[in-house]
Amino acid sequence: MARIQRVLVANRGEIACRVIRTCRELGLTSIAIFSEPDRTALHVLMADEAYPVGPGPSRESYLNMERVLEVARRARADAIHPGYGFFAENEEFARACDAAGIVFIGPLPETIAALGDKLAAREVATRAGVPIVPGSPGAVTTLDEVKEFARTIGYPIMLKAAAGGGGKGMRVVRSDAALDAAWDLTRGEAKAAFGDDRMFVERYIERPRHIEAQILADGTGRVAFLGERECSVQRRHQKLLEETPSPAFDAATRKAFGEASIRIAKAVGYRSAGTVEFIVDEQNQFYFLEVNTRLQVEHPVTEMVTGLDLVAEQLRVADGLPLSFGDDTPTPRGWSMEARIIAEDPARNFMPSVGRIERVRFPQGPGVRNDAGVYRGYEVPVFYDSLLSKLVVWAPDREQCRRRMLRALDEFVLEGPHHNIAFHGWLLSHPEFAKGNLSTRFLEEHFEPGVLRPGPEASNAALLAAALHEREERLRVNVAREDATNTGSAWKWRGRARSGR
Amino acid sequence: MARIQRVLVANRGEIACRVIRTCRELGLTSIAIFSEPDRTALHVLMADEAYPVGPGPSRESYLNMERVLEVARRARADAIHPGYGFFAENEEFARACDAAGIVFIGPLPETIAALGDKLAAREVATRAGVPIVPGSPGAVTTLDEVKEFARTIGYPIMLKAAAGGGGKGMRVVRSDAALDAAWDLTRGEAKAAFGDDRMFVERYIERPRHIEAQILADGTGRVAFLGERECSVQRRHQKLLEETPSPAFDAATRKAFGEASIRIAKAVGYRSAGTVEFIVDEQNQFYFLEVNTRLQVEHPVTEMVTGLDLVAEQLRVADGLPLSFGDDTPTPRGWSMEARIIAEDPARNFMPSVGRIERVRFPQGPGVRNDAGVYRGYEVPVFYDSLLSKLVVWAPDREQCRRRMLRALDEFVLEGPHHNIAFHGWLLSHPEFAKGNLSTRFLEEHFEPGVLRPGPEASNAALLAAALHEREERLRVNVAREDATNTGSAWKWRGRARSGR
Amino acid sequence: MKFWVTLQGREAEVEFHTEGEKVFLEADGRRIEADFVRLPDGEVYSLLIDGRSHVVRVSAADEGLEVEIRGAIIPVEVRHPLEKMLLQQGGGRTAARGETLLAPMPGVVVLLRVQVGDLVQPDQSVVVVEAMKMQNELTATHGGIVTEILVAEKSAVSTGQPLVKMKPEGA
Amino acid sequence: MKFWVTLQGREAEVEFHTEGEKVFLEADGRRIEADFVRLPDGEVYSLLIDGRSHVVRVSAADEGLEVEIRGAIIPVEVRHPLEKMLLQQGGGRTAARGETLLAPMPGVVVLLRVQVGDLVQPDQSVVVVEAMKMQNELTATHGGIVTEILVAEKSAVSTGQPLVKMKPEGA
Repeated sequence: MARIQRVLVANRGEIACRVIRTCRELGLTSIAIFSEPDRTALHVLMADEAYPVGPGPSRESYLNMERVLEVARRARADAIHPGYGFFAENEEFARACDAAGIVFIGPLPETIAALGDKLAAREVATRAGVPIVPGSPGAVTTLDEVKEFARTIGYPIMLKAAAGGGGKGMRVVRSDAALDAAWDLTRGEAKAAFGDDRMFVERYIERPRHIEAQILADGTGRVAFLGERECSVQRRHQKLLEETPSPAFDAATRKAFGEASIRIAKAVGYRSAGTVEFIVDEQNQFYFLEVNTRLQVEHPVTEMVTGLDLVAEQLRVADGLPLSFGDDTPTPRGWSMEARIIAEDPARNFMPSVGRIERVRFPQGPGVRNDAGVYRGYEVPVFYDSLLSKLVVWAPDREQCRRRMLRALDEFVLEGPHHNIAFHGWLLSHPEFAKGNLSTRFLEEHFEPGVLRPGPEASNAALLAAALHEREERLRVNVAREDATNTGSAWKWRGRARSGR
Repeated sequence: MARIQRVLVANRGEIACRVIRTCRELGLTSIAIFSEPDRTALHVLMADEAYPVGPGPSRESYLNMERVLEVARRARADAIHPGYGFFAENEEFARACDAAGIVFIGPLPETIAALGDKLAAREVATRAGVPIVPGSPGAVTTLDEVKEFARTIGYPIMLKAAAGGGGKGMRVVRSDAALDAAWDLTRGEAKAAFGDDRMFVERYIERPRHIEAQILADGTGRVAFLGERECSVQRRHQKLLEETPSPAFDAATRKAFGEASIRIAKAVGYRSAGTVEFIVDEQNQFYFLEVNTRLQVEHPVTEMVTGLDLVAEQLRVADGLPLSFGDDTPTPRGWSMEARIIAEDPARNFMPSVGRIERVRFPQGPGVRNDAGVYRGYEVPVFYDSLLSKLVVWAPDREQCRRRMLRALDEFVLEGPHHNIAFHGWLLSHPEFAKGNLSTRFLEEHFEPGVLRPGPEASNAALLAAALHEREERLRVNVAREDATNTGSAWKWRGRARSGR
Repeated sequence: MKFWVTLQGREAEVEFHTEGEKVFLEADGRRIEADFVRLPDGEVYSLLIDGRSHVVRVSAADEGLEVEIRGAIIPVEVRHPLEKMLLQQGGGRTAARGETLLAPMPGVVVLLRVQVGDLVQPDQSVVVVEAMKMQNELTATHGGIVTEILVAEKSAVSTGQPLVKMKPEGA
Repeated sequence: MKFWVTLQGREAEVEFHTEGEKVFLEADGRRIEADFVRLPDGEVYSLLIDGRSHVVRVSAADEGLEVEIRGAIIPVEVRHPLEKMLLQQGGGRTAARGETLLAPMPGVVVLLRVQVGDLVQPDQSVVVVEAMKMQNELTATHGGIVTEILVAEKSAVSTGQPLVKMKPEGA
């Protein structure tokens, strides 16, 4: 017997549409909120009800806590789904919901707080016996300390100014020999930059992978591990393409990885859906990074291989119900990838782009799922992030999945703002990607804008199209000119008629 | 080592797009053909190459065998995929392909011929020990013969004029008592109608279900059964909604059903994908009807639960390769339904509708697949069938699948021609459908156009929208009138200027 | 501004009040807050009625307007009270003006079910047209007495072509 | 009809021959059969070149035309041979006319990387603008000597607003 009946979705774009879909399937009333420029946004059109929350800037609308809660009360919402971003990991908002007698669909406020503090989270991991990137517990002051430490964790190591930041006062050291010089140099820089030459030492990972665990917990101690997601392909720490499973993991690693994630979740009495993020080195040793206490952008790839609806599970848990699958977690089947379709120009340093969606045709057919937040004619607003759509595909194995994604990208029509569809085409075709050789440095190592230039056939077609277009234009102009002449003569006639009076 | 490199798709609409997608994923060159009105059809835009085959009427283009084969030769196609309809079950075309040294992607011509003859097919089934609807082997001439027969197969029975057709000279009889009268009456009618009063007797099935088996055979005797599809919801023998598995079958029935289908396929040395159609009575006894020697419209539901690409398997077999899964046929997972989105008006006796697609937005999100043959602005031609798109959904069980389909239909925007989206909404919401109580008489028993009338909230919204629209129009008109006046005065001014000369 | 709206047999008076930016409606004496915006991708509006979200397409039809909502197409008539009065004196609407059955699509007439002088009931089948490989019963909306048959069996017809004319019974 | 088309540094002569209905092209001395149709759903064409199917969007840009194919946007210039001659006498194109860097989106100028008089290389970063929560390096296309800086750091800019003017080196 469900208690929740009316769900306010405190978000916008594709994730708001995503949550509304599940509400509809579960027979719940979905309530959207919208900022002024979002009046005709897709989530407003899809929801059962929709209410304004203020002007464009997030701070004045989607992040206006008083306003959002007031709308929730007025609309008699009995639960709020925060999506991701905005209030998704905001302890204060979660508490305010409780205070207002509205169910916050997510973890408990205390959990959000505990895991929001990175240092506290690392302690939780350590207590749970989950490795973190080896580093000096505190500041090191003498060269001998560093050498001692380097012996225990091995080279390469990273010297970091305790007061450092923004890449300053950091140096990678690959041998004892190099250490002496590096030590003085780095301390000098630190002193100069921050007036403080205390140093930290940390193991340096050359080519880290970013791999995360999807967990689902009912809040009564039952925690399910729904497989990992590899999110190594990033730019400026923004994920671009995600997949599950990870091509790096074998069964044994996956098992250890899953158990580690579950231990962390249990240690904090986790509730609802969450993601445990790890950094993984070239030897497939994984180190805990942090926990995201929300639904991830890339959650659909997990849904594709497990057949679960993660939002539906969140709603069940929020309703005090057990997970739909009880104790037998579905075994993932096949492979899934997600390409984030973003309004940006990869040829110009991935600069964000805005404007009207002039024409759009989403990929279809076998194994293809779209989660879009836009439609034809829609004007992408400047106030929010530039994710237009998520293209998700499934296939029995990675190679078929990769080819299917390429096919879907090929089929994807999106005109108006610049976008990264062709970029994804390059990425998926790259031999190192095909081999599964990924790291967070993939773009830095392999990408340069030139690779996006169309091939000879395409540019030849472009050349002819331009000529044919120009020809049609000139023919049209000639027609217009004739019309003009006709009107001209009509004029004379009228003139005559007048003077005839 | 694949032999096939260039595949001509001898079809149009959604199925042509469907085949082109798989060709692209397999790295094969796809070659489309198009009739004059289809120059801007989706399959032409999607294919790698496209060639004209003549005017609109199928006979002069898609069914113009010489022309199609000539194009295939000119385009150096090494294989032809017929899709469904057109040449899909045409023995002559299959032979012509062989003669031209082009691989026909489907069964052998002999198989098409053998199974195309309904009577021959029934004999194959009988020899393979697969039941067919019990009936008198030949004409019955005396009442006693009929009574004898009725005793063996039980009532109700159907009296059928041997020369009959079009429903004339047919009568259902439910008891010995009723038989005497019915016998004379029906023979009388037959005599009058056809001058021939010979009678057949057949077991009468009150509420038949239409259930079919998807099979896949590599031509070397290996035949896989990929589960059944229930296609009982029909109108004028046209399927409207299909699902797999069938809510009528238990594991035992399914096993027997699969084995029966495999026996038939093996009996004719079947190759490629095929469908064995059965009629199923209220006791879940299944009777063989016929074999469709082609890919079915509804094949995607099987793909959703098995994870297979049936077109890819067809191409493998055509290439002389074994099935991708060898001997371990994937076990179907979850439930899938397909709703055929058709340009017709359910409120006016399902009359076909044509016209321009003014606006279209396909459903998205979890568990949704679209296979469309149209796009915004496209003019639905009058020459071909009126299937616009196939909406396919997947979910872990039937009830979730049904709710997801309702959600997807709700989200489906399609403006221009009349369509049956609201009809599907009614169908999926019907309590008998929800219970899985289906038969080919479902519409006849439950549907009447009134059910499609929008509810009070929708019609109230429509009422207000009309008023608001009218208001805007009138305001616009007033503005226009003012402009008119301005031009008027501008005129006067010009007049003055002239007379001033 | 004030309108009379007729939809599915129901008739309602809708009055508009503007308060600065906002527009309020009064229908059947009930005050309704409605936010009405044209969408950028078609002849279609987003309508928020007391928060409930509807997407509605409004387009001109042979008789008055046609409103499409949730896949259903509903004919609607919107009139000024004045127009309405005139009409009632004039003896009412469509039915009174008589009906002409039009071909809804290109096809071939395979069967004429009526003759001149026949009385046709609403929703009665009048002509069978074959199109897209299907036989389609064309039914009368209002019906009436057949005054004219404009096509022969076996003849090809194009969309919108008049097939049969009817006048209201006793008109 | 005959055109000179310049695209990605490549220059080609395209001549048209019409034979009845059909149009043939001659490019680089090669004869090409091209079927060219406007699609009903946008400013876009379906182009069949010797059977190969392409969908190409052609739209007007600041300089000449912009062609979008397979997600790539390519600037193209199409001229009559005559226009071409005039241009060459005039000393060629854009670069010669000098470049003005425009804001590609609304945002805030966070850093000016150049001063008046600096020599800017092609693709060199000139200004950093923050928009959509990201810092974006605006780079010069042709570059040149900075003649004018039209915005200050921290100032808000709107789409298309001129930021920095450059003139060709030695022009």
